[in-house]
Amino acid sequence: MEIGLSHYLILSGLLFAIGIYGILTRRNAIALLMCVELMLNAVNINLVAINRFLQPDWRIMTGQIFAAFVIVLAAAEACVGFALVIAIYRNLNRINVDEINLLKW
Amino acid sequence: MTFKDLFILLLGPELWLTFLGFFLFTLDLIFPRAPKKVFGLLTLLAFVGGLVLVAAQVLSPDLADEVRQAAQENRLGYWLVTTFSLDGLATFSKGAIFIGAILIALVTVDYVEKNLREGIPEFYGLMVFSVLALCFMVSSVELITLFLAIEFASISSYILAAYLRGDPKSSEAAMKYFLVGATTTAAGLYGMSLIYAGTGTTYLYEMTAQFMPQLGETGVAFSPPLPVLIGLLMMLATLGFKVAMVPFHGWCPDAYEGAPTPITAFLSVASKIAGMATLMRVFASGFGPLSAGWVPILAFLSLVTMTFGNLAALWQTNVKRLMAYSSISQVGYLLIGVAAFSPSDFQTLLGMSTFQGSEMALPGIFYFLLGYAFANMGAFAVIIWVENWEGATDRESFEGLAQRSPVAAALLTLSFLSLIGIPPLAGFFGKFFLFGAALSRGLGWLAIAGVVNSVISAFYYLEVVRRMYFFPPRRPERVSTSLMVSSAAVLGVVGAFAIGILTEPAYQWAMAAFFDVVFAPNISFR
Amino acid sequence: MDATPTVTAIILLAPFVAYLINVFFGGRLKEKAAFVSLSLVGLSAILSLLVFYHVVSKSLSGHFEGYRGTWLTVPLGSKELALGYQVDTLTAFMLVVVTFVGWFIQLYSVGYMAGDPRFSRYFAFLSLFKSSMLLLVLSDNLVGLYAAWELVGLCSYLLIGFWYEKPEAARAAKKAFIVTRCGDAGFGLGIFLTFYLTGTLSFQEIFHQAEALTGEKAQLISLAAVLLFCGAIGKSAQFPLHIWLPDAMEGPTPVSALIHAATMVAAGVYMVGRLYPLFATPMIEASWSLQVVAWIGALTAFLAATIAVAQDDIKRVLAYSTISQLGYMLLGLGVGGYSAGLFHLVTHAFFKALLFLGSGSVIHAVHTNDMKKMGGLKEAMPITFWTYIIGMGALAGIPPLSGFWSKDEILAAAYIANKPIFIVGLLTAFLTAFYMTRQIGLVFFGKNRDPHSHPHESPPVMWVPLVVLAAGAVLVGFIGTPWYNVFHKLVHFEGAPHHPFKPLPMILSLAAAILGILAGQNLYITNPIKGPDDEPLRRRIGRLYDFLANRWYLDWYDPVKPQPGYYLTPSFIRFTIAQRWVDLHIVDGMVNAVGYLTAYILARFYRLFDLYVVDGLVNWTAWITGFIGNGLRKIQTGLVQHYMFIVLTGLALVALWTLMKQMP
Amino acid sequence: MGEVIAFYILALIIVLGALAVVTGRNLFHCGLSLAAVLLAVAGLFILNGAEFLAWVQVLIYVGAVLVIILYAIMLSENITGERILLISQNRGVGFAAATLVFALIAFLGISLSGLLAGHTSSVKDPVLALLEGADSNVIVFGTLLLTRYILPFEFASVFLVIALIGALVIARTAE
Repeated sequence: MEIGLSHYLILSGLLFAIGIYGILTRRNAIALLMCVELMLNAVNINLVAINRFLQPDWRIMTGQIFAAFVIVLAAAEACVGFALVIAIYRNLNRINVDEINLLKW
Repeated sequence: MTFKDLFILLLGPELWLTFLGFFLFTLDLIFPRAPKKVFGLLTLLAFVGGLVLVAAQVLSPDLADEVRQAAQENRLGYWLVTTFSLDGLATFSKGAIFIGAILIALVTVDYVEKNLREGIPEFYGLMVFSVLALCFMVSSVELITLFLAIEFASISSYILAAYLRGDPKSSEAAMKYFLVGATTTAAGLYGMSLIYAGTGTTYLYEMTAQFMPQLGETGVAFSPPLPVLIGLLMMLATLGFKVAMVPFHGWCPDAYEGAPTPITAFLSVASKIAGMATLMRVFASGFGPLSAGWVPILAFLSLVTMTFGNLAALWQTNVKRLMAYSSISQVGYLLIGVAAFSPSDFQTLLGMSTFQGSEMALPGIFYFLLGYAFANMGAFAVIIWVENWEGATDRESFEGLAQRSPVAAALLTLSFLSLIGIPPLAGFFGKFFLFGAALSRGLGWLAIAGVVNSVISAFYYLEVVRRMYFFPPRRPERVSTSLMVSSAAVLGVVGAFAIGILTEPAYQWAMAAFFDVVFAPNISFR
Repeated sequence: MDATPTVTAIILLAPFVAYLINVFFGGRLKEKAAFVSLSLVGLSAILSLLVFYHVVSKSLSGHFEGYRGTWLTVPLGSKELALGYQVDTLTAFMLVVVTFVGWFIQLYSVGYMAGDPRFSRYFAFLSLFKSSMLLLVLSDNLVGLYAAWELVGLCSYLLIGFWYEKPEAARAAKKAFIVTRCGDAGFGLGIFLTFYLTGTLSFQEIFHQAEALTGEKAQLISLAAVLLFCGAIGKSAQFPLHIWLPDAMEGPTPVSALIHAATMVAAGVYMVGRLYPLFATPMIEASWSLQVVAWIGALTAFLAATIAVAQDDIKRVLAYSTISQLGYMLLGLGVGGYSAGLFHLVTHAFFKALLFLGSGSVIHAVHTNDMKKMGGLKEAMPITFWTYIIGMGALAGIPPLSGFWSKDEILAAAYIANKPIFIVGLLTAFLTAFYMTRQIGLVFFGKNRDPHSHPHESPPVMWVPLVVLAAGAVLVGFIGTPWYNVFHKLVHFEGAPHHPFKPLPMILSLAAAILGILAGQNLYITNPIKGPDDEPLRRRIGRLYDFLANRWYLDWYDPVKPQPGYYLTPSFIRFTIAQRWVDLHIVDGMVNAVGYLTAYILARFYRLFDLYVVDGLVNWTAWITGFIGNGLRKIQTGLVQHYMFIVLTGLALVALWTLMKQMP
Repeated sequence: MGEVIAFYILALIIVLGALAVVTGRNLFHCGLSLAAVLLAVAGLFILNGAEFLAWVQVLIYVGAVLVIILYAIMLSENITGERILLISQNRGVGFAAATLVFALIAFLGISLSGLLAGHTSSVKDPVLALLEGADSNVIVFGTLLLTRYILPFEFASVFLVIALIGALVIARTAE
């Protein structure tokens, strides 16, 4: 038995789908942010695995670099996301996203 | 040319913006008591300077050759040029972005003084940096840079949208904007990973080079590799989110309504120009050879987008929110142009076949964008004009505006007429080019849908006009405003007129921009 | 048993004899009328089964064209008209459906109609209907078909208005008669045109001649097919003549099950299937008349399914469902899935009859048609519940129940021939599963919302047919599974393209059904409605729900604001009044005034036209546009997770579309 | 064989941890499960020869992002004054959408990964010359970042600064 690219693709797809499930079902904004992190990690798994399996020259690590930048993005997103959570809590006194709908229609 | 020269020439406007942005932050630290207007003027200076630098780049005759030359001699230069392109698409959209940003800066000053009590320098700084991010967005020809730029622009927009501290609507708008953005980002990144899997590179022009041989001599589109195509569609989530196309539009009306009005204008003008330019770069240039795979999808989404935007706008009572739906529908028209792309366009762009201007929609998109930017900015300037006085943007605030400020009412009417597409304003010719291209590409149904939608759109635009002219004013006093806001409104409308009257030169300029879209830095390092 | 003229005549005439007996001696027979009817129809059912067995075994063992024969010849001047029959596999299936399903429905009626003062009259009409329906399927020529066509229409009229004391019933009967007549006018024209083009009325001859036609006449034959199809539009209640069928539910429930679900309304589908070679000229792929059939079917299937979502009357839901499913069959025929469409006809007859009888059982128990006033019947009526679940599963397309196989076959054909129609079919499948789950949830789950009713299980004479039909609804599908499709072997069209089995449409249709059930379960079963006025769906989609509940404002027979018809109808009345006035004056000899009057009438008519038709149309269009806008606006619920859901499903659907396009 | 076992163990941790994140009732436990997922992903990186990236993952993600998350949880528990219990809603719809997406990706993963060609560049990249003789993951990573990806690298630094300033501006309390 051999672990191939498709194993990684399916694992990352599973992680991505779980993230989507969470994003659609959780009510707490912080929990939603965690689900976004799950989805971004799925992307990273993909990138690194593709880099390894499809690039014959190990020194061309485009996928790994890409993944590093995704981590940078995740850090920035988490930072801003929690700032927004705090701001919205201060203004509306709640952080459940299904209770936040002043703006509609 | 040394590396330093190359660096400065290539990244001139961006460096200037970075410098002024950080300067704004530090100025506040050094002189905490500096009058807030100074920051506004500095921002204006940043954007005007940026426009000048872009103009200099466009007008210097052999810059492109020099850049290419330098990149061949210099290793670092090579990497700069291969990630950051200075082609016509980039310079044209940077020009448009800066024009929009200047008008936005003009309307911001009063608004900020009225509505913000703290964090004003940061507000301006963030505006400067988000324009910087937009500039990077339209210039990057490499996926990593591209996605970083998109995220940079998005994140600074989230923050700006949340800026009305005491207003729950502002926080809510930013929250929704952020969550939808994060989801589409994740989907888009997943798509990029699939594209990377299918092509092995992150450079758009390398992908083009890979697909070109399969396109063949005849220009018949071929069936693209599936992972790449699916990845491209997932990337559409990110780009579609930026331009607010259906079904990635959910955030748009809420964010537009809740955000500070200048930021709404920013999102609907500057951000949209950059988003559309990037969408064209990725789809029409990077993945142009795969057009058979994505053209039907974009045609369909274009139809859905404009219809949704227009129909939903019919019921809006808040003018800011109405503008949100209106901007969604305008994206629908723009997408007609992308959907009217065909492989033969690609060959035209590469100079492989002769140009038939009437058939090609891509220059039309740029022309439309420019006209849209002017008209929309004119409208938003008047909206801020009224909002600063009335403190609200509901339809009732506009009733009887013709008596309270005839100039404002006239300017708003003209902007709306351009958005509907009444000659000789820019909106008409923009639609003319796009629908015409659709017709000649066998997308007659889409052109008809566009015309029907334009008719529907007249209802809600003219409803506002009707209220301005035929309703009694709610309060008798005149609505006055500062010179900055009114000049922004006048500039917007004059621009829409000028683009409309000078159709031919403007279109030529837009077309010239396009012969560089497929700019692959044809340099090989020796 | 061979289908000799005698045998077929007995099959045909036995119910007719029952009709005569019941009409003349019904007063004396009283309750025994049912036995007369049951035994004679039973005789015809047994004969039909034997014929069926014979035909099937013959055609399975080799090439078999079917039986043909002549009952009698009528001399018509120099020509003579041969009234004949034909029994091929399609007819054999129809025979079984009509007599076998019909027999059980009649048995059920014994319980359902017990105590009715016009008990024997009811059985008389039912027998007459059977006889006419059998004539319809047996005929080998357009004259017999047309005569039977009108006869079943008459029976339908009589049975819808069976309780004519009820004004609604009388009105519904009239509506059904008049509306279907609109389609029959086209049908008649189609027969004339066909006769003009081919010079014959016998099916075989017509097909034979039609193939040889060239030039203009070859074009006209498609027009003839479309005109004939108008008849099917009326009889099978397709858009825009679909409006009569829901009102027809005013008749007794067994009638709804037999006539307005299983047999007569399927006559339109049967007719298209019977005349398929005419529709398929010159080529099955290039025939525009089949395109018309497919699009009318698809449109109706979708339209009726959306309306069914917003109905509260248990039988009306089923009526709209029937319309929708008939549209499905025509869709299947239209996209070239000849055996698929007819297979669905057969399976549908079983499970829809089952559902109607089940609903009758429920109505019998709670004495109301309003689902909002029911609830919690699961415990009180276990047999009805479980059989209903089977019917519902078959209709929604849950494997391995019969509806799944036939619906899937239709979708597979549509997938290959016409992607937009496939999408419409998929949407309809989703809606079907949704409204059936809604119905189950409202009727059987939750708590009983009517404190005065004490529901109980129906008597055996009613539940035995339920069980038998449920068994049929489960089993009959297995004759048409993709792996071993006996039905296709028996009933197929030579020119129809044969395609290998494709898993994708099957997966998609199953996914649509499951999604629909999940959605319905979420809205109606997990959280039962709180009272008769509660409607979870209205809370979600607002005025769109009212739009659907008002049947898209499309009922032109009973128009309501803001339909064009609402403005049109009074103008017609005024027009006739004006005409009568003109008549009087002309009769009075004011000949000189004719010119003036004509001008006057024209002007007046034009003014009315402008006032009511044009304005009405403009208002309607503007109103509908604004209305849709208001509905679309409601997508922006303000809840960010809904936006993300739209993003993700939109993306997934786009990707799926691409996959479908790219995968060969 | 070792790799197979390691992969399956890590995959199991990832999937179970992720499921715990999206279904758990206690926000704090969800945060800890997320940490487990992130660490396991780092493990996968090592398995794929991306040692440096694994360290980045541990340091930035587990070290920084997760601390922010846990900090926010504590903070919001403080401000709401009670333990946050998580409730999910629309489970059926979420499940359907997730299944649809997963089916799509799995379809791509299974049937198309065989079609993916090995990556070869059509452009002769000068970075290859710089990488001659490089023997460790970190050296190559750093070289690439400062040559080929110099622009995104610099850009990312500005990006992080601005994100930080922005977050501070909207999160700080009113004066």
